[in-house]
Amino acid sequence: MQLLLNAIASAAILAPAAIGFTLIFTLFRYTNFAVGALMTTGAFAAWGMNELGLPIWMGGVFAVVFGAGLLLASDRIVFEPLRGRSGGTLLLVSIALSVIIDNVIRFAFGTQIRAFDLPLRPPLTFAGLRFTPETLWVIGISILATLAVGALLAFTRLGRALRAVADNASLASIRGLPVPRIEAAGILLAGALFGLSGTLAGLDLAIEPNLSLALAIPVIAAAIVGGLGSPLGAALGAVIIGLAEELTVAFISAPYKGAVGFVVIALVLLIRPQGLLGRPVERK
Amino acid sequence: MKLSRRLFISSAAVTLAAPAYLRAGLAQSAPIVIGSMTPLTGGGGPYGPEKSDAHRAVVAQVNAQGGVMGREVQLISEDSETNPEAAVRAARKLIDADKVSAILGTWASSVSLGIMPLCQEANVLQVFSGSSDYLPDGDTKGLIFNLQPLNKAWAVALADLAVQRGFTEVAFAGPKNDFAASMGESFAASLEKLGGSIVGEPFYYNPGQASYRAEAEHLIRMNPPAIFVAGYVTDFVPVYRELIRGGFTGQIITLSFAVGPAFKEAVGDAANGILHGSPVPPIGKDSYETYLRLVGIEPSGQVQNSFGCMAYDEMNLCLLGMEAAKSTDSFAVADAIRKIANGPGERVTTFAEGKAMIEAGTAMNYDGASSSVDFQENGMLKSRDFALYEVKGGEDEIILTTTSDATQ
Amino acid sequence: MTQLILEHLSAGYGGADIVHDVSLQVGSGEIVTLVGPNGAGKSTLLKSLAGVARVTAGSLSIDGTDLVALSPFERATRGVAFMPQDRNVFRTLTVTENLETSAWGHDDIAARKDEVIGLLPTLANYLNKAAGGLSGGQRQMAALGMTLMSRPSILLVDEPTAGLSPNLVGEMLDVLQQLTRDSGIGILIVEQNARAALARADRAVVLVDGRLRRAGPAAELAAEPDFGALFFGDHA
Amino acid sequence: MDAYLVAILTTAAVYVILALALNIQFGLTGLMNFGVVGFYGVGAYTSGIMTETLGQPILLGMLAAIVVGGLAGGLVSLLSIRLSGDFLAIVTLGFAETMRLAFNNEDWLTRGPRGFLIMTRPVIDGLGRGATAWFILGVFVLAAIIVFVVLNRLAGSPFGRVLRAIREDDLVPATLGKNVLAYRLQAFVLGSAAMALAGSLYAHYVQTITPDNFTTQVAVLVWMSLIVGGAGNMKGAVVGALVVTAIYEGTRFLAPLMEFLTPTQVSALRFIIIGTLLIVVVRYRPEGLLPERIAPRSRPDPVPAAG
Repeated sequence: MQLLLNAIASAAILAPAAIGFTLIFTLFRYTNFAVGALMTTGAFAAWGMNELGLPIWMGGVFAVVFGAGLLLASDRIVFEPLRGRSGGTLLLVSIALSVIIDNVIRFAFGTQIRAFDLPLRPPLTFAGLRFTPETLWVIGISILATLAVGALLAFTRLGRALRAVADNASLASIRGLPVPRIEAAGILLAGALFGLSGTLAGLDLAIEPNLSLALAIPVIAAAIVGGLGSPLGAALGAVIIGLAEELTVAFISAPYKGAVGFVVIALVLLIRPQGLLGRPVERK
Repeated sequence: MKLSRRLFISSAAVTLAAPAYLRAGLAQSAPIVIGSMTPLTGGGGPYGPEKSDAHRAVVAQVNAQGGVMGREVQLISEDSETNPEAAVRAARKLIDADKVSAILGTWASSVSLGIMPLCQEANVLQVFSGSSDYLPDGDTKGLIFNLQPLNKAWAVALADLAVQRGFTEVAFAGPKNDFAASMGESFAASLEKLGGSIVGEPFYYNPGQASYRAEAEHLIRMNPPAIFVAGYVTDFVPVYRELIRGGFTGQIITLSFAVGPAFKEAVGDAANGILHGSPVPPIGKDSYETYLRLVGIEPSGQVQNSFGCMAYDEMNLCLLGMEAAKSTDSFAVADAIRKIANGPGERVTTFAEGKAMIEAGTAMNYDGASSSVDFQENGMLKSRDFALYEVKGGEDEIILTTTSDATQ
Repeated sequence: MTQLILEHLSAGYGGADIVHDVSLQVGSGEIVTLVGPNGAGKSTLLKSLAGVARVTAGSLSIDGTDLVALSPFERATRGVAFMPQDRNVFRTLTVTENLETSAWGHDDIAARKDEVIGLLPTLANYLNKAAGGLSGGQRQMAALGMTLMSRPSILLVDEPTAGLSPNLVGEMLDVLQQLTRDSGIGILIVEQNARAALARADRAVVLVDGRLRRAGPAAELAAEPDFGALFFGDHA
Repeated sequence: MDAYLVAILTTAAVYVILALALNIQFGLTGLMNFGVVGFYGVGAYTSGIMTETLGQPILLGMLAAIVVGGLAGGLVSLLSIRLSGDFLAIVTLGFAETMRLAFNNEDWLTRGPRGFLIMTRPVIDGLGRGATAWFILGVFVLAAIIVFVVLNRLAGSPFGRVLRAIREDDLVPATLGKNVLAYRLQAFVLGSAAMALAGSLYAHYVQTITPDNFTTQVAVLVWMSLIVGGAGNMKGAVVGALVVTAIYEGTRFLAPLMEFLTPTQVSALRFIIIGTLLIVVVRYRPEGLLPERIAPRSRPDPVPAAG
């Protein structure tokens, strides 16, 4: 049972970013590998504010806004001119972008490890389960974010428009939808989710610029398992990845935990490419 | 085709021109070129800068006092990226392009071992800090000096500490890298010698992870009375956090460089109770404090820059060796270093004092900022004083110091 | 009485022009059928009016406002609606959502939806189904409903009956005719089933090799003896 | 100074072989293989195990590396049945990372993180340091030329034309009765065998290999060489590898020119420059320095490139 709670706690960190990743994929049909670096930037942004004395949640808000702006800027500068290109080329460019962002952080902040000034407290226990207030906060915020995005997509005009553009961008433009503006809204939303996930990861880990690859793999695995057609599927995918990693360490062998994300991706893509909740998505 | 040929030639020209410009412009007679290779990125990132800063400070000081043999010392700094593949390429540049006489400051044992064949082949001196027990195996020409005791010596001290505090059953955990691997073996061996034993199997985890919850859970489930975690600060902080958050109440034992100021700031007063030890700079010793002030740090009675002080000694020894040997030939310098370090002779703590001794023709014994600096035949430290601490009220409180003699 | 006016219009997809020097008008309340052999450029002409293909020469305006410079979604806001032949619904959205999304920027979405359901009553019984799951006929009806959500004055319809069973073809064309009668919309339709289309059209335009060959009242053209030859491209 | 150039050209030769191998897979056949480092590592360790643990001569080590690399390529190519583009890229990247973990954790075979000391070198004994370096460079350049000639002739042959057709659109060749999977398999096996050869050469040159030698960063540099050089053109791959090596090594000399930056910042700046260069090249010169000289894409069956 503790394993399940731990899996959910890890999933809670990955879920928002996985949803954002799927949003980007459904809108532009490419896998953005820089998600890890964007999360790290979110963590540093939140830490920066926290360092100035602001409480962590305000740092988190700043990270969300900063993440949104950064993704929009990176889309305009790097990905916009390459719109027509194949998924593979865009993946390569996103890896290069990830290297750049990491090193800009290293240039600005150096390589020392950082952390929020958060008192480290022993856990509370409840029905044999051990958890700390932070874990509750992380799970709570993550569920809130997932539901909020779900509600936005399902019930609001913008949500419908986003799903429409994701489904068929040319039809959307014929039907009078301002596709460029809707795409921008989608990017801002995804960037905000990356910033949020970055802040949540900062609560857990030492904040340092070497995390990007380690963060990117489970997020992409969660998105693919959840089904690249459906953003909400990504949240479910995150729980599955979290559980798979917990079980690997407990029963198989800890040093191979890094491979779990990849094995899961390979299995899903080979057996059920549309993942759990997704619909077959035709790709470039 | 035309464009690419022009681009290739111009970029090759840049590669050729740069070092020549460096050599001609700087000094009347050729300067003494020293390579400083420290981990500025990758796993060792948090520790590299203090080493390269120490090198730069010493070189600046020596040049201000007339350099070595009247020649200016030129320092070329490279990033080892805590990765042997990148380190080998950087070392090639230092050796073949910059023609360095020595490469100082490597930190990760995999890097020091990685560039060793290259340095041995080019007869380039290596002075570094590393603790893997495999380091001496790579040297066949007596051209390496290591300012840090090997894991064997380290493990003996920590095993003493554990047993003295009543922990005979200790679990071991660490990242899957060469440092932790050899530390795990030595710690298990020395614990057995003292009648204790490792709880379960030494537990290795994958460094650089998105979360360490699962690893901590594994350790908590074993519920050992104490755990020795041999991690770098980048993985020790999250693992420690998850252990506390997971409700582990046993004793945590680790290495001092994992619980420096950055760790205490990150974890706050939950750091109290941690037992840690390592070959440590003699707090309060004059040479250690001179080093700290040289790099602009006010001594605070705490363990500070435990790697920076070793880099300080690396550079002093190298330059004093050259001054004494009156040459930059590695073998002559190495012999000189052995005499300077092991003595017997007048105690000296800085390059200036040493230089005065050389001019006066009297023998000297260099007493460094990081340790008394006495080397064995294979370039490893003879003995090193260890300090063992307990974190109380956010401060490192000294419990005992032992001198662990690696030669037994 | 809105008028969509084309004068000497040429268009293509960026390469060589496919449509050359076409002039015609489509007024509200009338159905104009565009017929001609396959590859005559019928769809290209229609798409150029919608902004999906590129107008390379001539002018295109509705009630005086020039459309050539406007993007598809700007043209949609000027009252020109285009129904593509296929992939004309958002498969992952429900029919209701398809309709609501097609009225972007208007605040009386609910009223418009009722209006459209009034015009196309069959929509009512599969409003909550995902558009991807509909049958051919239902999907075309939903697509038509989506185009009507922006209350267009001119409707450009690209082969609405493609892939439909024969009886559904008549039904769809009747609905279109009904629309022109009830809500005064002008419809320009490209249709393979020429005979069925002409039967319901007011005027017809024949396009061969991208050029306007004949134009005139639908009944008159249908009656012409060599109409079949004309239509199948073996020039008279 | 020339010793440094010899060393850099030797490393460049290894990257030339890797870029050529990737070119037959991606350049010609359109297979997005991001697992370059996996095959490179397999070759290095296989060769090391053959010569050190089993005491075989170096040529046998190289041969074993090529065979094992080819086998691994065959297996991984099965993935390309269902996957293409960025999905194949992620899965092959996963293959490389998993191999790195295997190297790191299978201490019994690869001595894990401690590093694998390799004494045998591709050289005749008794030469001085300088001569050995030149000798090794000679061996590496010879290997690179052999790989170039073999792959270049293949690229110009009917086999190469089918691969290019598969890249353009795998339906056309399929309808012409070409077994697309078999061709993809051959392209993958050929490429990974060459990568394994590069790994074997590198291992015996560097003399100590650790799992950290085979990180994704190496794959990024190889991909960059191909994109900068010109995907689809064998000469392009060669020039690309040389240019990227020149830039990767050249930026090392920036440090003394920027005294005001700390070493950490200089190192960070180097990677920013390298990353930016890749994006700029992909955007403004996607066909690379030496574009593939075939008829424009519109023609289904491209005329064989002069290559």
